[in-house]
Amino acid sequence: MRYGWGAVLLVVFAGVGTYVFSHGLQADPSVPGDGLRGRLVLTGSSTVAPLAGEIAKRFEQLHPGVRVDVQTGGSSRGIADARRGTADIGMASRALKPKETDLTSHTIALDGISIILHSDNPSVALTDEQIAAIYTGKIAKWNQVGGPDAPITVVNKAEGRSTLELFLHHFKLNNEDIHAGIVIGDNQQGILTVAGDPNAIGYVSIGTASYEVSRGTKIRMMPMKGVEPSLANVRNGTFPLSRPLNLVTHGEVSQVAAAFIAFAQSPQVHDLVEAQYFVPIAR
Amino acid sequence: MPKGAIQPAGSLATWSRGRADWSDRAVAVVVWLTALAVTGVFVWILADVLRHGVSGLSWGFLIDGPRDAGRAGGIGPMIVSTLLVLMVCLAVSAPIGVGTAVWLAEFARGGGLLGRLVRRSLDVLAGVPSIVFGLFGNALFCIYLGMGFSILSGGLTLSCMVLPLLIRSCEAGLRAVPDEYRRAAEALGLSRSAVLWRILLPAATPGLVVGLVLGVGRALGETAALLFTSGYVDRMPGSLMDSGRTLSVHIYDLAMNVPGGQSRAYATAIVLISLLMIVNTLTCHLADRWLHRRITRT
Amino acid sequence: MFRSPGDRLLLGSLRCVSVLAGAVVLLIVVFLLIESWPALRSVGPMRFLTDPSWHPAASDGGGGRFNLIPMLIGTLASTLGAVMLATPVGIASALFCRFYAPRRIATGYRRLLELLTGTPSVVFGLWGLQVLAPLICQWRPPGQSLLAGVLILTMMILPTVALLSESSLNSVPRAYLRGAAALGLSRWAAIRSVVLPAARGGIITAVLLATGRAIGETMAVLMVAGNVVRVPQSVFDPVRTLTANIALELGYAMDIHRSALFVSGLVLMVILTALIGVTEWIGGDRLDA
Amino acid sequence: MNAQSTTEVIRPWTQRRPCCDTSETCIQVQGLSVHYQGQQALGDVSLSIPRGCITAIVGPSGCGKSTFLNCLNRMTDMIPGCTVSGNVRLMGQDIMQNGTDLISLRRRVGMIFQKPNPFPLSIRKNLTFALKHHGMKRRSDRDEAARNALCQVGLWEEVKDRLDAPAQDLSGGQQQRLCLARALVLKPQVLLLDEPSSSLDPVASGVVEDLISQLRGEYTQVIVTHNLAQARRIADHVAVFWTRHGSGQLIEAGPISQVFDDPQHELTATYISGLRG
Repeated sequence: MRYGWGAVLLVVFAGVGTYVFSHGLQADPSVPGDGLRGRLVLTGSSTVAPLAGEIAKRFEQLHPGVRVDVQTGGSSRGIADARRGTADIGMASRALKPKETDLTSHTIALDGISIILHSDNPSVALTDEQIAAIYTGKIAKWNQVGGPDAPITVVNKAEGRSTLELFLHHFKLNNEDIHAGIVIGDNQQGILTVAGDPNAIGYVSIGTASYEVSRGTKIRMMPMKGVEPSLANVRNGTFPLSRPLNLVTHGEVSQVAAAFIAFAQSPQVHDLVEAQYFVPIAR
Repeated sequence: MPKGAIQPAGSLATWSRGRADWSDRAVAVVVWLTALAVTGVFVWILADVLRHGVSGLSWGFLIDGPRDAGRAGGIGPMIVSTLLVLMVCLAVSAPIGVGTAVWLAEFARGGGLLGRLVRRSLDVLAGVPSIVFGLFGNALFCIYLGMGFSILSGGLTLSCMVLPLLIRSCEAGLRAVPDEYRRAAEALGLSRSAVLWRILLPAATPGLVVGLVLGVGRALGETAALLFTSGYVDRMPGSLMDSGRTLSVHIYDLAMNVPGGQSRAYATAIVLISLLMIVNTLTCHLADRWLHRRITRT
Repeated sequence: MFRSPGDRLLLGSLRCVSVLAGAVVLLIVVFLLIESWPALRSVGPMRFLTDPSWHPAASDGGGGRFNLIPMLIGTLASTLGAVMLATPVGIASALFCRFYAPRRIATGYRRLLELLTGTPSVVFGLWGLQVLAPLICQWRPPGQSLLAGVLILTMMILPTVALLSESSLNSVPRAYLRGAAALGLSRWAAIRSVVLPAARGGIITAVLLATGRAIGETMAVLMVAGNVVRVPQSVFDPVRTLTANIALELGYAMDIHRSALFVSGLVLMVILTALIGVTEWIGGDRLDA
Repeated sequence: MNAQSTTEVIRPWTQRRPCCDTSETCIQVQGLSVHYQGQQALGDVSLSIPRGCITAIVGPSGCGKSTFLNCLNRMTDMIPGCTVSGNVRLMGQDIMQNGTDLISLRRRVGMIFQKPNPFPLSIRKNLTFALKHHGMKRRSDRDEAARNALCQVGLWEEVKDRLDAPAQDLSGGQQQRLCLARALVLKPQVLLLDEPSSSLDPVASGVVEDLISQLRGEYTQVIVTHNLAQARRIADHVAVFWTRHGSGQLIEAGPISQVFDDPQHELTATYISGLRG
């Protein structure tokens, strides 16, 4: 019976724990503070999510009565959730489209998209036309653009990512025409993929890429139209492929949500924005 | 006892000494080389995980919350979320699993349409890919039942996933109880409930425990089903309705979405593998004990 | 048979619980059907097989395109490859543990395999992405490929094949071994002629169970297989499996796209049920856990 | 059961059998001791087994009879933790040496177990596959050898129409005779029989016993039995084992008539008179 009691205890423990946790440990309503109370749900872009998570943590510290849940997904999901009301605030790593006028966007940071190569790749710079040709398969070897005699591995993003949309929009491409060699989900997978393949070309968030470059990962960011992809150039607006990171709301905004958005746009979070290698907005 | 001195189980490496025919030699070489290669590859993987991750391990890593999107700080909330998800999973699946096992083993033995149907559907359930559990859990618990991304949704989804494992193991335990017990109890005029509580369940608990432990092992390593049910929030959960990130989801996020997250991902993997190792050792230990008890009893 | 009302209550509640457990699978199928209904209705089942490509979110040219065939082939190819590799290696491992290794080494080897059955798939995936794929890339770019997926899957299902095969080797009666030894058969002759035929049922079940795991595996394949929706021409081409497709796009999918992903979940269920049918038809033993 | 029809009339135990050639020793055992995990199971046994004869090993349970038998074809090697010391010579050749070719040893020394253990194969394959592994290339040769062996054990008529049926479908007695045939097909010099008829019904047991009797002269047979009447019926020589000081020992050996009619050792005397054991 030794195991018997063990098993019974285990199950009882699990049951009691379940009960206690579902009832007892809600956020204490009598906390001191500025009276802000409630729960915010943020969903959307996986690029924004880590930053939003950090901002949320600091916001919770300032307002103990508020809980902020950050879920990832994608920009389009964030926008749809905000519109449906599933989320209080959506996150989108792109500007709103013309047909999304029912929503309001609140930019919290800027980011750019950089073309990245393996650090051993000698190709210096490619024109927009060459990049478009590479992505559509018209250029299949590096020696056609002055590199070594090796096939090009085109790294593309999976459907639904706003990074993909922005990239396509900038190069005036159609996703169906892209001749991808590898399709990736998130930024970091793209970095690891390019770092592992000397013949790869990919595109990721500048923030992500500069962080990895600073840590010695074997990737290199490629200038576009002669502009070096750097946070400084994103900040001063000279880098052509940049985008805002937005919080998106629909209709009337609750007091808590408004406070959170104001906080996220305030200089109080600039250190967090920079720690994630994004560009804080000047206000 | 010379006469019964037959080894129970183990290697037969001592089959034959002396000259063996060439095919036996050749096969021995192939088998040894295969085993060496497999060991080599697996040790390579484990060594890589250790090499990248061990520097990140510390006491603070186990209890602190993550900072800087997981690049700094620890995994305390993830451990708590993982344990909470497990708790919900066990609290739901254990009673259902045991009940079903008892019914299948004691009341629906001969078959019967219902028994056959239940058994067949459990077989299918055992093979359902975890991502499909994710789809299902997302649709049923998160959206239809309105639980949202929460530890509750994750735990319920996992409990569906480990149910077949639990039922099979517990049923095997019940079947190992000798029929004499049942007949003797019947002859004493005991009710079926009394037989169940007093005799069958105690005898079958080791099987149940093995099933529980195996289920925990499977649940701990699960990523795909939890990504869409228990969510992504890396804060210390305050209640079961909160979203909570489990260890395996954390590893996935660090590896795929956080720049510079790899070493932390590996460190988290070490924690998770150690947890699983403890669970595995426990399983082996219990299974041995159980086997031993069965042998000494019959 | 049931004397007391307590007994009737017990039986009644047990039956309810069992029906609940059995109904989970039904519930899964129902939900998959409900969620995939919009796509099945507006797109029609045939277009999942005949469309020119998989571009579910395309907005121009008459909406999305929903061809699942390349991913179906990707799933089948990676599974088949992994099973074809893992079966001989797994059986050799089982033989090693049972017949060739000294007892201590056999125990150690078994522990290693058990450890690996419990290792989360993301760990395999991360290792494959950082170590294996670049290695293959040096040989034949792009590295992330069907081959990488097959190799990672092989490592993941190998412990299953090996451990379950070993347990079925263990259940071969020792009398057969003694009989074979007494006839002066060498170890290999006894294994080939007596042990393997006697353990065949268990080994087949082990392989089929491993096949199920390989089909269902998601994260590791997503991380190493390249995920391009195209029918692979060689093992060095990237593939996307059905499971990877769901994991990759579900978080970003809306409306018909999301519904189409549930259709691929449904397709997976059909494959799995067929596999279980085959298992029962071949008549392998029911394996516990 | 059709076993009865195929055998000769069961002979009464009083009927004497043709004498075997006792002048030549087939197996010479000298100072044989066996330990299991350091625990002595068999202590210092010396015995010579005459060629062509049937030697019965008798004694109470646990006295090391089977252990002794297992030493004679080194089946003890398959038991981990089992160490054997001493000297066993088969036709003058020391089989306990390290370099002994076990495979050819076991071809020369066949073994029948207490419970029939046909392989889960067809009847034909049970008989032929060992031949195949031992290098008999032609299928027709193997079938011929199988047929001969089946005739030798009186099974041919019973199974000739279903050689490809699973061996496990046969009755217990038939299975045991199949196992005997499986050993005979390799043309061994020695047959070791470990209580070959104790798990069979009386009729089948009689059939097997008769078979053993008939093989006298052709093969050197060593049979372990609990059944003293059986030993008396078929054996030419008998060796009595007993447990003393926690391990099995040989207390008396000799021609059957001598041991049974005029036992030298008092334990033998009481054992044989049925008072103990």
